Order: sequence, then structure tokens, then C-alpha cells
Amino acid sequence: MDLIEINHLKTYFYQNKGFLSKLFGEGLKTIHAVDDVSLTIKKGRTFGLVGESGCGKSTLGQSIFRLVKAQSGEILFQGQDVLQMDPKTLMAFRQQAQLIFQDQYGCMNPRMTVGQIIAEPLMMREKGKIDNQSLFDEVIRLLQAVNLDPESATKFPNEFSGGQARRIGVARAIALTPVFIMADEPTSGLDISTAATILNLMQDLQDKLNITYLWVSHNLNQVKYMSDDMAVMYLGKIVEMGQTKDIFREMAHPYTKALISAVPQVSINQQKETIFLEGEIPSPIHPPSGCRFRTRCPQVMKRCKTHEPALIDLGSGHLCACHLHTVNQETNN
Amino acid sequence: MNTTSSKRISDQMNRQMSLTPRWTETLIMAFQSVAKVKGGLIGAIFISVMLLSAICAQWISPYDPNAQNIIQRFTGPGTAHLLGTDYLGRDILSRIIYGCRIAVLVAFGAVSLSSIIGVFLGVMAGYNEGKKFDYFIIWLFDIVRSFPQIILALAIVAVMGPSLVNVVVALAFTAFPFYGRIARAQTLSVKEADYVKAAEAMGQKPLTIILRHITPNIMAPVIVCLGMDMATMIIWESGLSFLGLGVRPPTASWGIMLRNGYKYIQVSPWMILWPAVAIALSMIAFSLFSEGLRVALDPKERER
Amino acid sequence: MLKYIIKRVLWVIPTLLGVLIILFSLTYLMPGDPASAMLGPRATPELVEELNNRLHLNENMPTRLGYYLLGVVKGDLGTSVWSGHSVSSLISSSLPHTALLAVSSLGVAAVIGVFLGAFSAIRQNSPISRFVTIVSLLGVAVPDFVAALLLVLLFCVKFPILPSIGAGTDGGILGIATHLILPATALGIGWVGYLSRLTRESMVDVLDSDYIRTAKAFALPQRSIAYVYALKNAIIPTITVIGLGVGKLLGGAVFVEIIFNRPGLGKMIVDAVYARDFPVVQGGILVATILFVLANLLADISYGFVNPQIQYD
Amino acid sequence: MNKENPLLEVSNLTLDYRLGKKRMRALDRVSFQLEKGEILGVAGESGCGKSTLGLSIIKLLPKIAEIKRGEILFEGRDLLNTSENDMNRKIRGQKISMIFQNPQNALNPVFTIGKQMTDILRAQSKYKNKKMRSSRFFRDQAIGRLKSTGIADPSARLSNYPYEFSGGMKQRVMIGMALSSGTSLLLADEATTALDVTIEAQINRLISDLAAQYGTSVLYVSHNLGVLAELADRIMIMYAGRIFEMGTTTDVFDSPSHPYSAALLESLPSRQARGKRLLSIPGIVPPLDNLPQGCSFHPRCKFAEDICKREVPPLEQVTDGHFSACFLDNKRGRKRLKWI
Amino acid sequence: SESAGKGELKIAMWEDVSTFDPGWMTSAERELVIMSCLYNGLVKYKEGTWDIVPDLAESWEISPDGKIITFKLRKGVQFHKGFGEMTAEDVKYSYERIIDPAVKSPEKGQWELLDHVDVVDKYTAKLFFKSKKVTLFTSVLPMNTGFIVSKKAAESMGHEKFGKNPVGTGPYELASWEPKQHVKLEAFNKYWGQTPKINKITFLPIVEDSTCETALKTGEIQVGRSSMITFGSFKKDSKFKVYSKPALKTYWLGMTVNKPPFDKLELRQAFRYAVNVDSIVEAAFYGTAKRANTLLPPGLPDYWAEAPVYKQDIAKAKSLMKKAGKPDGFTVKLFVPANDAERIMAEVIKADAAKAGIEVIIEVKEIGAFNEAANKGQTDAYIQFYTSTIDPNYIMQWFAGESWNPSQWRNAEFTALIKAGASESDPQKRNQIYVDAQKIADKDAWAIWLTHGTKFWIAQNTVNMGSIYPNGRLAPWEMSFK
Ligand SMILES: Nc1ncnc2c1ncn2[C@@H]1O[C@H](COP(=O)(O)OP(=O)(O)OP(=O)(O)O)[C@@H](O)[C@H]1O
Ligand SMILES: Nc1ncnc2c1ncn2[C@@H]1O[C@H](COP(=O)(O)OP(=O)(O)OP(=O)(O)O)[C@@H](O)[C@H]1O
Ligand SMILES: [Mg+2]
Ligand SMILES: [Mg+2]
Repeated sequence: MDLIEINHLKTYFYQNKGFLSKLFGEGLKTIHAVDDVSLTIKKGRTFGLVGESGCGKSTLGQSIFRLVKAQSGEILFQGQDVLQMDPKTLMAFRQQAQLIFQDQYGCMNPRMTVGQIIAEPLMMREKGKIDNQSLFDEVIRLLQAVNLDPESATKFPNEFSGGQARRIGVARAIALTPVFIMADEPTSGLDISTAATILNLMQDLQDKLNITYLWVSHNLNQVKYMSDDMAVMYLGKIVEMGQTKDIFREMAHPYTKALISAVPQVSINQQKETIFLEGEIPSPIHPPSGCRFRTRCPQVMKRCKTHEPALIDLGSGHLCACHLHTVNQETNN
Repeated sequence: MNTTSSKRISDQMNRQMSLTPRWTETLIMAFQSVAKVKGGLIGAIFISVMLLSAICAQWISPYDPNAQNIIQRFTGPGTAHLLGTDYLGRDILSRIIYGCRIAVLVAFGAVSLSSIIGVFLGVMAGYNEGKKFDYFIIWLFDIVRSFPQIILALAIVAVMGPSLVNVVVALAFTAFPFYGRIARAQTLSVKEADYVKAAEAMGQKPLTIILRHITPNIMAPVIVCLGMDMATMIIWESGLSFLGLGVRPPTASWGIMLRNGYKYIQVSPWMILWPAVAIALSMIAFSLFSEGLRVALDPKERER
Repeated sequence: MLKYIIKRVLWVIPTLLGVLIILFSLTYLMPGDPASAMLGPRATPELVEELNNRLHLNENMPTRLGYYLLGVVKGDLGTSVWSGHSVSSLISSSLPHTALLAVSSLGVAAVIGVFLGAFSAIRQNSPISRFVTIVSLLGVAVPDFVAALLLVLLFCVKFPILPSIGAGTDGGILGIATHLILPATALGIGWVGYLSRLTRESMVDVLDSDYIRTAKAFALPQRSIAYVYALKNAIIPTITVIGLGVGKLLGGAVFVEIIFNRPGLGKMIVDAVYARDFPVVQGGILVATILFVLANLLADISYGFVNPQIQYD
Repeated sequence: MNKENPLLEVSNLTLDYRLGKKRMRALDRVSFQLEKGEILGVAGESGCGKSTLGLSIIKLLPKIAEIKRGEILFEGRDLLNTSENDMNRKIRGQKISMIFQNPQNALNPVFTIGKQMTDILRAQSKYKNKKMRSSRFFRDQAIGRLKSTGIADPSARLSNYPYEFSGGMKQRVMIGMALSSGTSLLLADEATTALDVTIEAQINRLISDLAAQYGTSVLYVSHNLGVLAELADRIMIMYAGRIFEMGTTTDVFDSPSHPYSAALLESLPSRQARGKRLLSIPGIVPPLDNLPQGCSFHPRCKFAEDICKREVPPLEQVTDGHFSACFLDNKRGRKRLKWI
Repeated sequence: SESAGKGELKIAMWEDVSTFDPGWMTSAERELVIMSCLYNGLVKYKEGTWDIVPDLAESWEISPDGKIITFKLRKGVQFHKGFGEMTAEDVKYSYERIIDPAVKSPEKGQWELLDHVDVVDKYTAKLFFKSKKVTLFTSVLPMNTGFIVSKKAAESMGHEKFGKNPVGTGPYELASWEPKQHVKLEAFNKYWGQTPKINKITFLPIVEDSTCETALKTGEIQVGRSSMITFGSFKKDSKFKVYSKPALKTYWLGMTVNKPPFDKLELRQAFRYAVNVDSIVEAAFYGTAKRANTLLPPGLPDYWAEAPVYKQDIAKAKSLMKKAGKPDGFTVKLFVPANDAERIMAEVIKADAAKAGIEVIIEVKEIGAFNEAANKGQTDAYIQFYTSTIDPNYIMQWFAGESWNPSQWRNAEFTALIKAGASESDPQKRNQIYVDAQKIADKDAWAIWLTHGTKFWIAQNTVNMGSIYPNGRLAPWEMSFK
């Protein structure tokens, strides 16, 4: 069953929005952060989203919550379009869906105690119906659920280590027992061992509460480990999507290949050929014409410059947007 | 977990759980941390003394500040009058103490008035970045900031007439855009912070977000600015009074005392010295204090 | 960069428009009838009438504002109610004195302050460093007009060795210079302290920064690290402060000019305030404000040159 | 390789940071050698002293750092007793280069990339051959450096300011400056953390080329064990200021001898099948100003015994060239250690 | 310190001049000294006295009814700046323009009795009056509106320009005027009388007394003033010489009689008993001035020498207050101009009045605001001074009229007396009239007379000050360096 279905989502950012720039008619610089993305996330499963820094992963995730304004498209959550929701429904949706932010400290108000931070969503939902004692009990329960000391409730975020702070973020996210959580690089900036704790915790929660995850990361190993389905993004577009095991077994897109080949492996016995990509990552303000990856693609062809490849099914839901495959299909037909 | 510690945490949380931002605690913490900074303590003590003499002027000053004794005018420092008397035979020490009251009144009055208005407008503008309201507020700030501050204050007092209230209003008017600018700039960065997004993602209302999440987090630089501004306001009150455009005589104000000292500079130079010393001490106090505040509130500095 | 400058300059126009509106509305704050307030008690009804006509005081508010703006644009700031001189002629005779005072005090203070600050940051714990601490404390403790009074007390009353009044325009260069010493010192001493402390602080920060560590790691010459690589960064906050400082300086000039009976802009404004000569007050403040705005503009532009990462909006 | 005369020999380096009354022991009796052309990978949890080690070699420690004892011999010269002047003229930027951890602030924000690069190149050549060269010469050289790190259109980029570069590009500028063929020791402190995997791979290839072609030795700090596995000849695992394990990459990664290294490797998701639990070491890294008695890892160690709580285990050779600081090793012999 | 060359004398004045056109002059204190350097009238006060002697007129003839006066003018008198010889045309022009309604001179009142001036010949002018102007010779002709301006210059320039470029016949001509900075005069080399000994005189506007004192000490000016208190120290200093004269002015505390509380005579009297005038004057004038007991200054012929001297008497004040139904005291708003002497007096008055249970609220106003407020009777009480001429009518007329009468005190009897006095030329009768008027004012108790002040100058003893008029006005053309 699909929990979330995203259709043709576009999210742009505008630079130069100041008064004088407007007066000057300086062209608005448009950052095509998410450009025509469609995907579906199945209930109870983990959907991995990988891609280079700045390719629009976080933006995609935040668009789902309407934290950034989407340009067009639709985001169906249990069949309802998030982008069209009235404030009340939006609030109800936001209680069922939660966010774990990329920056574990930045997402906590530094002037609130951890207790307040975790209690905030509860108080929001109950609006005075809850008395302090049960609120307190609930906070303690949540802290214990993420393996934190109850004493933590009275401390401030900056008194915690990175891993602990991240766990507070998790506790807040699960406070309202959401059905969906977007985890935005939940292990970035953490030590290997601490990261492992978080991964274990998140898996446990999924097992217990049947939560659906949108797992954003640029660590392919982690996505391989965590996710059932995954998508690879490049410069605001999805270039490959499908079941994780399919993709790691049979990478279809040259970018995916390069990405996976570049992932360092600790087991040194495993011989591998790293594909080196030449050239700069193009700017999302002026993305290249045709296929966006063509400027760095080792297998670039003539038509890549003029035609934008569409996502096509290579069988069993393994999608890829590359002319190498469109050509194959055309010849097949 | 044993019950006593559970009770303790629960109590502590109960206190912290209230929805209002923790202003008082933040303030107390700020003062505590100021005291830890080198010099900050001295500043804090000085300011406490000033506040004390402002509040308790009637009990601690040896004489009525307006009691005249023409016979005894222009006496130098001595046992009867510790700092001497002025041109009407009034006790200078008592007048300095009462002048402290004016200085403190003006400083706190003008600074709180201007910071409240400035922060309010600044936060509102920042939160509505890019809208017409924002542009209007920026414009307003820039206009008022274009004037040399004291000259604008002088003009306002000149048209409204010199009085304590008018001085406070005029000084506050010249200073509010500075708070507004700080508040707006801070708001712009704070409102992009993930914790604001997190609150939004939870479905918090804009007003709650402004009060709970934005305002408390923009206050650090505002508070630092408050400290420095108090000093400035004291100087300007004295300056305006010196020009005869401040509080009205015979009210004891350091500026008026300076003016009188200047008039009798040939006969009785110490008359100029005492208010100058009072101003200098309060300047040092406030600058030490605000320096302490700055260090205490700046996490980067605290690490040093 | 050019775009930044143009934007920055253009922004001055609406700002100045607002300044004019505020100055204009000041007359509305005045209690009572402005004409008789300006003319004083001896005013005959005819005189009041005449002044009302001359200043368009009988018109409605927008029309008056229109007349006022039109006049300013044409460079006509009105005439002094008191002496009948055109305000612009009064300003042009007083402005040079203030400008000279401002430039000599702030300019000298800036050069000395930045040098002292940078030097004491590089040689921490040297005598210069202690000197800077003392000067900056003094500068904080003694506001300019108090400093002016103390200087008068010391150099004109106790030891009358320096001139106490006027601008010394009769005495040639030497006269002008001797008449500048005390007022410029009164205005400048605080700035030396403030700027040296500011420069020292930011210099210490900069010297501690990662990019200076980079420069050291690649063994750039010591001197060029200190005086080229570090100073350019350290001077950035100083520039803004100097720009803003012009406003404070013009304010301070009011007091210093009064105390030293120096026929500058500040004294002109205050005298006019005493005499309720409102066209002069308005004109004087307008010019002071324009000066301040220009100084800020200049500071911002040079700031833009020093700090490339600037965007104006 | 000349075993008797290593390029760099650090022995018993012990260093404190003084913070008020606190004394934080950031390095504790660190000893190791680095051969010519060798890449030594340094790994360990955040805050264990990796950067401090690099900074003490190039002698750019912050003021509050205080070297308590130890020796750093570089090409036989005692660096700790080399004057600042000599460091500048002969060592820094000439023989030893460093890529700093945080690229965000490593470039001066108010000068163009070109000016900063040419200034550095000029300083280098001034000390090297004393011959005055034209600005053009340095410019071309700078362009070459940028190109080698994969920055597109380098000549146009020279007139950019640092803020116009992304974090990764700044990092590459730094790398470009440090990767000079004359350098005999490169200290790379998390040189590629700001970069994307694809570019990271490219840079790492450059570094290994340098070592292979010019015999540059590299001290390569990273917490990405995968990168180290691919790049380094030898690995050094640090914990709370101490070296816990050191040996060839194969030795350390295939048969870790110290419980800490073993645990680290087992927490990597790449080694686990989907769904299987990852190892996470309980507890946290102890604060450096308050280290536990004995082995600093013992409170978190599954295998800790009484002796671990009392005595500090010395760094001892387990097998040839494979060192470990654990009392267990002696008992266990050469078997691969498994945590779970 | 710098010392001016032999040829240049620097004199401090209070404020800048507003205009050099004598028909528009607004402040006698400030400008008359400079004006009399630039202009001559038909007659003048002999230096150092109030005696009227010929100036531009060599002689004159008065018709028996006093309505027609014929002046014979001095020949060969040259105007400054090459504007030619002074003739009867200039006399006609100078006086007639003041009464010309189109010209709107603020000093029109001085000449309102003038009908017209006839030019008999080049050196003879005939003045026709509607009725006899008694004070013509004593306070009009030798004063500002009596000065002769060059018709040619004034007509061609217009009032505004002429005000900045005066053309008179006086011993000095204007060299330069930098507003707010200085007025420079230079000896007029074609002056008909004796050429002054000092070639250049600079008048510097110095607002603050203490600035002036400092400038005297540093030698930046040679002639100046000081505050009363510092006066003593100059007196002792051998480098300076001090010249003092009783001033011809009156300070008083006025009470607004047309509204509470001072609409009650008893309360006005109570207030008069509540204050101690002697200590007030002592505080403000440091013993340099005497108390006043009536409106007119003692130097005037019509001075009321037997005026009652009110001493402080709190008991009496309280009983008066009880009678008026205010036994517990009342509140008085006292407006004071922002001058030192007045301010000090107000502060002492406040303290005195408190003893009788009267609360005084002092409001210090800048002079413009003060005048406006006081003139509209907006205040309960005020402190002010008016300057007098030697003609008592000049100072007394204001209390008989509508304008400049801040106490709003109107007394028909008083008004009638003042009117009568203005046209009475018999000194005996005049004296009776004015003393009676002063008695009425005293009876109504609308004022507490405070002092007449003093006027003094401090000069470096290198300067020979020449004559000084009885009211302290200088005659710079008689000055010289020793
Ligand atoms: N608030 C914003 N305003 C303007 N541009 C933005 C904003 N947020 C993101 N962008 C731009 O949109 C693009 C996508 O950013 P996004 O944060 O989604 O990337 P990401 O894939 O999450 O990268 P990372 O891995 O570094 O987190 C980037 O070019 C970024 O600069
Ligand atoms: N300038 C400094 N002042 C005080 N303490 C410092 C300073 N630099 C480093 N330390 C402390 O010394 C210890 C070692 O720091 P170091 O930077 O060498 O760690 P690291 O291994 O490089 O960590 P990371 O992986 O986070 O870069 C840390 O605990 C750190 O807190
Ligand atoms: Mg992201
Ligand atoms: Mg590090």
C-alpha cells in the first residue's frame, strides 16, 4: 500500500528577492532544487534517498511537510493532497508525519529544556487537556524509549553529545506516534559507533511501531543497509529508482554506477574499479540542457544534450532516466 | 529510578514547562555569567550602587538637594559638605546622588522604550521578510538612523519643550531603529533555523513561534546593546541638560550640574569635576558591564 | 560591486525623502502657532501674517510639504526668521568649520587608533598595549563634551596657553591649527580609544583564525601576514564604525562648538534652537544628516571594497 | 625504504591543552614512525587528538597547547627545537604541508583565490631558489594547481573570492596548494570530508599518486574507515589521546587486535546485512580532563579485566609491525578479535 | 595666546546682530553699540551722559506748539562706501519710511505722531507732527530710529540687503559680517568728525558668560563681560580693569491677575510677603546689584524714591492667605526664561515660598517660548525684565496697553496717567503723574519688584575705554590702546 505518492513535484528557490533587486528588475535567480520528481513510498517500509550534497534531498523531504513552498505538483498522503490542505487538516497531517532534522542541535530551541522540547508537540495536540504529571510521565517514557536518562529532561540541548542530541530529536519525532518519519541524514556528523546506535534505534522503532521512513542520506552503505526501496537524485531530479537490492545488483544509470563505485569499502580483499567523474557539479541555477548529468557523464552521447531522458521502467519497478536505456528500448521495440 | 529523584525532576520540569519563555531565568543566568567575566563583576557592583543610590536617594543623601544656603555657596569640599556646595549653596554630594536618579531614570526609560518598540518592529519585519510591511519598516529605520542621533533628539526636545518625559521620548525615538535592525537581522537568521521549522512542522501558530522560538533567541545581541546604550543615554541626557534642553532646573541632573560648573569655571572649578567624575564612573561601570554581558552571552567568547 | 554601489546610492533617495518628511513634521510638534513662536512677543499681526505667507503656514499640510520639498530640491532652504540671511548662506559659512573639526579629529583618531590597535594586537603585553587599554578606558569614561569642559578647565583656565574661542580664521594656518587643538582633542580622544580597542580586538580574533593559520602553514612572510592578510580583515568592523561615527561626531560637535564658541554647524543649530529660528534648525539638521548619510555611504562603499562578500538590499 | 632513517619519527609526544584550571591531555605518549612514500592513515573518534597530532608536527598549535614531553624528528632534525624562523624558511610549505580540517575558514575571505595562491607560491619559491619570477609565472602555476584538483575553468576562478566557492572547492584549493611535488610530508587532516564521494575519490587518487610518484609521505587523518582502507599503507587507531593500535592496513582491518578497533569495524553498516543489528559501543568517550584510571577505554570495553582498571597498557608489538595497547593481546595471540 | 595688533580691538557681544538696518533693530542691548558706530542721528547723547547734543544737525528750531521742528544740517557729511553727501532728502527718507505702512517697520510706534518731513533745501529738513511728541529728543532722535540712512543706498538695495550692507555716516563702516562669527568694523576715513583712534574693531558674539571670561583671560578678546560671581576675581586681577554702572532696567516677578490664584489681591500680597527680595537679589547678582522697590530705575527723574520696601513676613503672608480662603497654601506655575539670573531668582523664590506653604513649579523656557507663553497670560507668574530708556514712558507704556503685558493687568486710571504723561512736558507735573502711576501699580500688587541689575564691563588694562553711558553702553569710537 502506498503511504505517500508524489507526483511531478517542483520546488524552486528564488534569490535576489530584495526590494531594490526587484526595482532593478534583476532576473530572479531560480534554484531548481527539486525539479519534477515523482515517487511513491510504501507503508511500513523504508525509502532511501541518496545523492550528492545539494542535489535537493532535504528540499524534497521538507516539501512534503510544506516547510518550503512547492511550486507545483501534488503530494498525496493517504490519498489526500498535502499541498491543498486547509490549515486544520495540515495540522492533523503534521501530527501523523514527523521530521528528524539533518542538524541535530539546530533543530532544538537552545533556550528550551529537553523536557520542554519533547513536550511541545504533546502540548500542541492536547491543548490544555493534559495535566503536568501525565505530560511529565510521557516525556520520561519517550526519553527512555530512546535510551536517555530521565534527568535529561531538565538539561539544555547544548549539554548533550551529538548522538544524544540526535536521540532527543528522535524522541520528539515519535512523541505523537507518527506513521511517517522523514529522517534527514540522521547520522551525519556522528561517529561510526554512535551512528550505529541511531541506526539500531530507528530500526527497533520501525519494528515496534510500523513507521514508514523516508531515509535521506548520501552514505550509500547506510542506505543499502537500511532501505527497502531507494532513489538516486542528481541536481533536483531522480535518475534511478527501485528496490534497493535491485539497484545495488544492477546499477542502470552511469551516475549511480560512479557513485557506488566510489564508495570506499573497508574490506580490502574486495577488488573494485572506481569510476572517476570529471568536471564540476553544475549549478542548480543554470542546470545543463537535456540530461543534467551529461556534463560529467563518462558515456555521454549526442542526444543527451538536446533531449531530457524520461524515467523508464527496466522491469519489476526498477526505473532509470538515461538515454542509454531509452536507446535500448527503442531498438528493442 | 527512585521516587524522590522522579519527584525532583518532575518539579523541576513543572517549573520549566510553562509556555512563557524563560525570561527571568535567562536574565538571572546572564547576570550570573556576567559576574564571572573579568571586570563584569566590578561593572555589576558599580551599577548596583548606582541603582541603589537612585532608589534610595532620599535616605542616603546628606541634604535636601534643593535646599539653598546662599551664605554657604561655593564652599570647597569639607566636612560639612563632602564635595562642597554650588552657586546656591546646595550640597553637591546630595545633588550628585539625586542626579543619579535622573540618569538611571532616563537610561532605563529610554532604553526600555526604544528596545521594546525596536525589537517588536524588527521581529515583525523580519518575520514578514520581503513583504511591503518589511520594506516600510526598513525604510523607517533607515530614515531615523540617517539623523545624527543627538541632533535629532535635540530637535525633538526643542520643539516639544524640555522635560524629563520629553527627553526620554526623544532619546528613545532616536534609538529604536538600532534595536529594530538588530532584531530584524537576527530574526532573519533565526527564522531559518531548523528549530523554527521543527515548530512549524508540528503545526505551531506564527504568534507562538515568534514568542516562543524566535524572540528569546534573538535577545542576546539586543541585551548586549542595551548595556552599551544605557551609557550612551546617560551621556545624552547630560548633554541635553547641559545645553538647557534636558530636564528642568532645579532638578538635580549631572548635565545641569556640569552646566553650572561651566558657568562658574573661573571661581569654582570643582563644581565641574564632580559631575564629570560621576559620569565617568557610570560610563566605566556600564561599559565593563556590557562587555561582560557580551562575553557572557557569546558562546564563542565563553569558550576562551 | 558596481551594482552594489548603485543600489546603495539609490537607496539614499527614499531615505532622504523620509528625512525631509520628518524634518518637516517637526514644526507640527511645536506647541502653539509656529509663526508667533518664531517671531516672539513683539510680533505685530502684520509680521505674523507676512511670515505665515512666506513660510506657507496658512496652506494645508500636503501643500506645505510640497513647497518644502520643492524648495529643498531647488537648493532653497529658506531664510532665517531671525536675521533674514538665507539658510544656505549661514550653512556655507559654518559648515567648513565643522567639516575641518570632524575631519581633523576623526581622521587623526582613525589613523592613530587603527595603528595603535593593530600594533598592540601583534605585540600583546607590550607597553603600547597597556597604553591602548588606558586610552580606551579614558575614551569610554569621558564623553566628548565632558572632555571639552575638562580641557577648557586645564588649558584655558588653569594654564591659559591655548585659545578658547572661535575658529581662528584671522590667524592664518597657524591660527586655525591652534584653535583646532582643543576641540579636536576633545572629540577625538574617545575615538582613539574606541578604535584602537576595536582594532585590537578584531585583530586578535583574526590572528587566531584559521586562514591566518593557513598563511602561516605556507610560510608567508610574517610582516605580510600581520599587516596585509590580517589587517584587512581586522579593519572591516572599524570602517563601519567610522561611518557611523560621523553621526556621533556631528552630535559631539554641537557641544564642543558651543563650549569653544566655534562658529560651526552644531553651534548654528543650537543657537537657532534657542532663538526658535526654525528654518535654520531644519536646514542645519538637514545638512548634518546629509553629511552623515554621505559618510555612511562612503563607509559602506569602502566596506564593499574591503569585504567582497557584500550584498546590498 | 630506509628503515633505520625514517622520514618522521615521533616519540613519546605528550601534550596538554590548558583551559583555565583544566588540563586536557590531548596526546599521551604518542610514538610512531613514518617512512618515505608511506601513507599512514589515522582514525579514531572525534576529539581523540588526530588534528592535534598534525598541528604539533607543523608547529601551529594554538597558544593554549603545551607540549609536556616528547620529540619530533623530521629528516633527523628535531622540530620541537627548530626556531620559528627556520620553520618558516625551511620546513613549512616547503617540506611539510598541511591540509586543514575545516575548509570553510581556511581561506582569507577578503582576498581573491588568485592572490592567496600566488602569494603562497611566491613565498615558497622565494625560500627555494631566491630567483625572482614574474607574476605570470605564479599565476600559471596556480592555474595548474587548481586544474589538478578538478576545478573547472581555473583561470577564471582565480579572480573569485572564497565565498564564491563551495566548501568542497575551498578544500580543493587547499589541497592544490599542499600537493606540491617538492613536499616530503603531507599532513592531510580530514582532507576530503567536505567533498562528495565522487570527488573524494578523485582527490584520494591524487594523493596516492603523489606518494607513489614523488615519494611524499602522508599522514592521512580520516574517520572514514573505508577511505583509509583503500588509501593507507598503515593504519593508526587513536582513542582519547593515545594510540591503541597500529599496523598495516590488512593487519588492522582484517585482524584487529584491540577491542576498540574491532568494535569500530563492527559498527559499520557496510559490513552488515540488511536488518541485522549493528554494534554500538556503549558509553561515551571520556572527557580529556578527567580520564579514567588505567586503560582509558576500560569502562566501555566488553573484555575489561581488573588490570585494565589499574594499569595503562603499553603499546606493544603483537606481530611484526602490528602494535596494540591492550593487556588482552598477550593472552589471545593472533586470533581475530570479535566483539559480538 | 595671541594678542591683536595695535590696530584691532575685540569686543564681546551677547549675541549676533540680526540686522544693521536701524529701522528694524529689535534689541537695544545687543545692537545699539554697533549701530552708533555706523550711524549718526540728528542729535546724540553726549558720550558718558544723557545730555542731548547736536550730531548731524547743527541746530534746530521748535515751533511754539511743538508740532513743527526745523533742523539745519551739517554740511559735507559723507556716507560710507561712496554714497555721497548726506542731505535733507536722506532725513526725509529715513523717517518717513518708518511710518510708511507698506514698509512694516516694527518700530513704527516710535514715529506714529510724525505727519511728514519737508525738504526745505539741501541742508534744511522740516518735521511736521500730528501732535507734540514729548519724548522726541530724549528717546527717539538719539536712538536707532533716529539714525539717518542713505536714501540712495537703502532705496536701491531694499530692506533685506540694506540690513546686511548698512550705509550710514558714522565713525566706522562695516567691513564684514559673518553671521554668528564676527562683525568687523573699520574706521571711516571720510568721517566728518574726529577719526577714531582704533582702526579696526571686531565684535564677537559670545553667548556664554564663562566663555567670555575664559576668552578675556586667554587674551582672545580685550573687552567683555563676566558673570556676577566671577566679576570679583577680575576686579582683583591687575591685568584687567572693571567698569560698572547701574543698569537701566527692571526685573520683576509678575503675577497674572485675570485667573486663579492671582486673581485675588490678597494672594498676590501674600506672595509679596512670602519672598525675601534681598536674598533673591544677593543670590542672583552676588551683591553687585540692589533690590528694586518700584518699576522705574533709580537713575530716572521720575523715580519714586519713597516706594515701600517689602520685607519677608511669613506670618503676614499666611494671614493674607487665610483671608483669601487658602490657608493651606496653593500652587503657582512660574515661567522663567532660560537666563541665569532669572533662573537663580526663581530657585530662591521657590524655596522662600515653600515656607509659606506656596508651591512654586518652575518652568524654564527658551526665550521665544517664554515670550509667547507669558504674553498670552498662560502662566500664573513669571520673571522678566524690561529695559528702560531715560524716558519713563518707554517702560511704563506696556502696562497700559494690550501687547507685552504679560500680567494681563489693566487699570483705567493707570492707563490714563500714562497717556497724560506722554504729552506732558512740564517736569514737575510729569513727575507727579508717574509717581502716581507707580503707586497704583504698587497698590494692585501684580508685581514683586526685584532689582534693576547692574551693567559692567571688563577690559584688559591696555585698553582705554573712553566714555561709558550711565547705563553701561559703550562708545567704541572714543576707545584707544594705551
Ligand atoms: N532556503 C533555501 N533558500 C535558497 N536555496 C536553498 C534553500 N534550501 C536549499 N537551497 C538550495 O537548494 C538546493 C538543494 O538543497 P538541499 O538542502 O535540498 O540539498 P541536499 O541534497 O539536502 O544537500 P545536503 O546533502 O548537503 O544536505 C541547493 O542548491 C541549495 O543551495
Ligand atoms: N584550541 C583548543 N582549545 C582547547 N581544546 C582543544 C583545542 N583544540 C583541540 N582541543 C581538544 O583537544 C582534543 C583533541 O582535539 P583534536 O582536534 O585534535 O581532535 P580530532 O581527533 O581532530 O577530532 P575531530 O575528529 O573532531 O577533528 C579534543 O578533546 C578537543 O576538545
Ligand atoms: Mg540536506
Ligand atoms: Mg580534527
